[in-house]
Amino acid sequence: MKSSEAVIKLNEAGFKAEPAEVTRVGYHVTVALGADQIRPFAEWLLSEGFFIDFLSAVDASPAIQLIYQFAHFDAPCRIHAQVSLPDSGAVDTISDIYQGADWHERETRDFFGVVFSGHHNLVPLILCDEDKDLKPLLKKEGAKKSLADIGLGEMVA
Amino acid sequence: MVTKLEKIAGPKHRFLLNMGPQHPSTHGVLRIVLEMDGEYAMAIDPVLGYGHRMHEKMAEGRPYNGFYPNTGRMDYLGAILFSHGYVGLLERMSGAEVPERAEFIRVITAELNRISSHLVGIGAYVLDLGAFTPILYAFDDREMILDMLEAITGSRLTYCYFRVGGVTKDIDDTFIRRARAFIDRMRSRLPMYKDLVTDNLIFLKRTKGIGIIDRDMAARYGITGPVLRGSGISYDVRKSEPYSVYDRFDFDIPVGENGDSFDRYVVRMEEIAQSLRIIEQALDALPDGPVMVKPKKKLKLAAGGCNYTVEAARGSLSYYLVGDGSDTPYRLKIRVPSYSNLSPLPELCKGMLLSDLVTAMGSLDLVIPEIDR
Amino acid sequence: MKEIERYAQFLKDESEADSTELQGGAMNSFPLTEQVLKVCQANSLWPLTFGLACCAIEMMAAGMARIDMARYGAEVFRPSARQCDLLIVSGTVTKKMAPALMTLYEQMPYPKWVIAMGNCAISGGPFKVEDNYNVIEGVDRLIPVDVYVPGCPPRPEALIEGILKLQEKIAGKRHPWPQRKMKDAVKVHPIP
Amino acid sequence: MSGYFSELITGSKSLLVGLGVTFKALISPVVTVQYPREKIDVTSAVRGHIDLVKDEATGTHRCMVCLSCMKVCPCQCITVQGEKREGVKGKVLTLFALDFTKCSLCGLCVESCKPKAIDFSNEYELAGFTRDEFVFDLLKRVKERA
Repeated sequence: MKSSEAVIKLNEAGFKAEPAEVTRVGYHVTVALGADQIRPFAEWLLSEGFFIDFLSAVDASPAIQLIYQFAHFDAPCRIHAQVSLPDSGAVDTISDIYQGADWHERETRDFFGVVFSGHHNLVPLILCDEDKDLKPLLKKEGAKKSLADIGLGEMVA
Repeated sequence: MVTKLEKIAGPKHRFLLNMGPQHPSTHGVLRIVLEMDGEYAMAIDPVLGYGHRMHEKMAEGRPYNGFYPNTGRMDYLGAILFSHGYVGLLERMSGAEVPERAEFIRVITAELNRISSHLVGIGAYVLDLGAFTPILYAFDDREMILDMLEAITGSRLTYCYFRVGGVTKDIDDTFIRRARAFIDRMRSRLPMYKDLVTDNLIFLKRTKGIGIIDRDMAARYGITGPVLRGSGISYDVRKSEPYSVYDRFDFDIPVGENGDSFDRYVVRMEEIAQSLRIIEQALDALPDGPVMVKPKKKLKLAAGGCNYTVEAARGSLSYYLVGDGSDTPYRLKIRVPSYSNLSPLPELCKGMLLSDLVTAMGSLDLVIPEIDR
Repeated sequence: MKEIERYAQFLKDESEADSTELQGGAMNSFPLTEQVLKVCQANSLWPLTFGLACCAIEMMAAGMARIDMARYGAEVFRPSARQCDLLIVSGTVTKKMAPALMTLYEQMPYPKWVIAMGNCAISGGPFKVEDNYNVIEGVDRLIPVDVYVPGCPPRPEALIEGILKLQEKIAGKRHPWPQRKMKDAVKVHPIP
Repeated sequence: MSGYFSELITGSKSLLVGLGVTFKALISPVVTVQYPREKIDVTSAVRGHIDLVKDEATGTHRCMVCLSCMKVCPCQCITVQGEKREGVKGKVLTLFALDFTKCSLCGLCVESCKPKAIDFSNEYELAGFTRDEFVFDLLKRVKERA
């Protein structure tokens, strides 16, 4: 699927997608998602034949940003989605749609303490048991910056 | 799935088997907890983190150029390919110019590194299956690459050779002569590997039809690299999103037919031949000029996220960096290929014989400290 | 972390208390036999197949055709700790790995020796940073180490050098028989 | 049944071909380097630990205590100290210590050094009985080399 086509189709499916400047940011489409849209978004991607590249998070104020990236085997189309973590500290899992997300979600829980509700086995993956509440990649007080300062602000839905 | 034993004796024969973290065929420090039914693995639970070296945390605490040594220590078999991704990311974000000669040298060294990585992968894989001899030949060929790379980079394994704006040292005539000699030698050695391993009936019987990955499974788990291409999908970042000067070279993407362990092995062998083609073309077209444009004193990147994807020896490698205008990264996420390639193991190997599990896992060509980062 | 420290202390006490007795057994009262035994031990070290990270590849390279470790009797890489007397810690030891490493050390029968290969095993190496939360800063905090081989990673020759040092420690001489008769002059092996 | 025998034949053939490869290796030149009697001809580019360069003209080191190597080192393994002395321009080096057990041999210090006072040594075969043996006093080493 061409990236221009993907933008149109994503907008038709009800997601806020925009084309991105690939030579500057390295992905073709940006999507600003609401926390409740993650599962339909993942289902749509799977039906269109996208594969999961990675899933991670960035700690910022006011809320942790979750980063999802998907790409396609047949055409250069890399979709980059950003979700703001709700106040509840939990988002829906996509590990039953994309099984590869299972480990990524467990890793994100290890490093950031993000809870993925509905995940079948959210136990520490990388860290040892005694460090399961360490959350090493959370920023220390004072080091945390706002979304505008790190340039991710304009993408929030 | 119900095994023969379970049909006869009921499910009472299940027991837990611990494989690793010290096990010769887990290629490092992977631990797998298996629920066995006799000799069949019914539930597989990989336990990661035995080689977690905090690369992402370390990136946040040091300047951009202080992360160079770390890039080589994630996938130590394909260190140059990992460095290539990182400097590519920084160049994309800072807009730094790279001399053409440096780009060619990067491609040459990266492809040499890819060959050396595949040689270790193949040798260790066949060693897992019980054949000791091929790894001796594979390492013998690999030593030639390491001699070449050591002469220009100074180290054998964890190169720290690429910099923003070029490479640290120019290649000389000795390197070009050795590289050409190596291409000839390797081309004459490839039929030998075919005789010794690929045509061997025991090897065929052990690997054919074991661990089949199809397109749907590959998409759900995000499998990339030779493991994906073994399933017949010609996805290669060097072709689909060409970086550096890869779009100037003529090379094929070898693909397999059935997606089993044997196809993955064959794809790796053919990739060695394709890499030799790229190196030959790059050596022929090597332009003159400087190899380094000295950047400004300190690298500072503007705020904003940026992604850079390259084809590492084991699949697509993405660096995702969020800058905050200072000289240290705010967040660096590294998407490593082996991580996604290992994750289908529980589904892939369910109900397999333990010896077949070793076959299937070895064909994924894992580097564990890369997975754990 | 406390548990790991207690375990490490236990291993240290054990090896200190019984090292002389356990290494030679009753043979210690016969000096000549003891010396013969030690030369035999030094010439047939059996390392454990145990790779942790980058250095493991150089350890493999040391066992391959170019730098053949078999020339020093150390080629029999055993997959089980119970058949080994040399533990080459080749790579970074993490907090999760530490208990497994100590168990492996305990599983090895006496006499046993440890080589810390590479900077990570010696002191944590490049990972000994301020915000380190997962890497053990030196394997000698966990188990007693006999020989240190620095480098990042060390060349295979350095590992051979470490094994020669270990032979020196075991048998009292740098080149125990039969390598003692080696010529002093060093030939240079050219690369084509 | 015929499949069984044809497999037996192809299998034996593949084994014999493999043995042929082994036989060829038997009569090809030896690749083993008899270390330490023989050493590989490592190039001057090989990276051992860093060392202070001895300037042929002055017979001493060229360090001018700018501390750039110490600042750029990602592993914090270099300690440089200097002091002001009467009648000498700039600072005088009093301590140049390298904790080699923390080094990752990245070469950033050598690149950052303006007067080219440090370079890699060719000592690639170190081994010792304690870890303190690898904390080098490079200033002492350069004086001893004189």
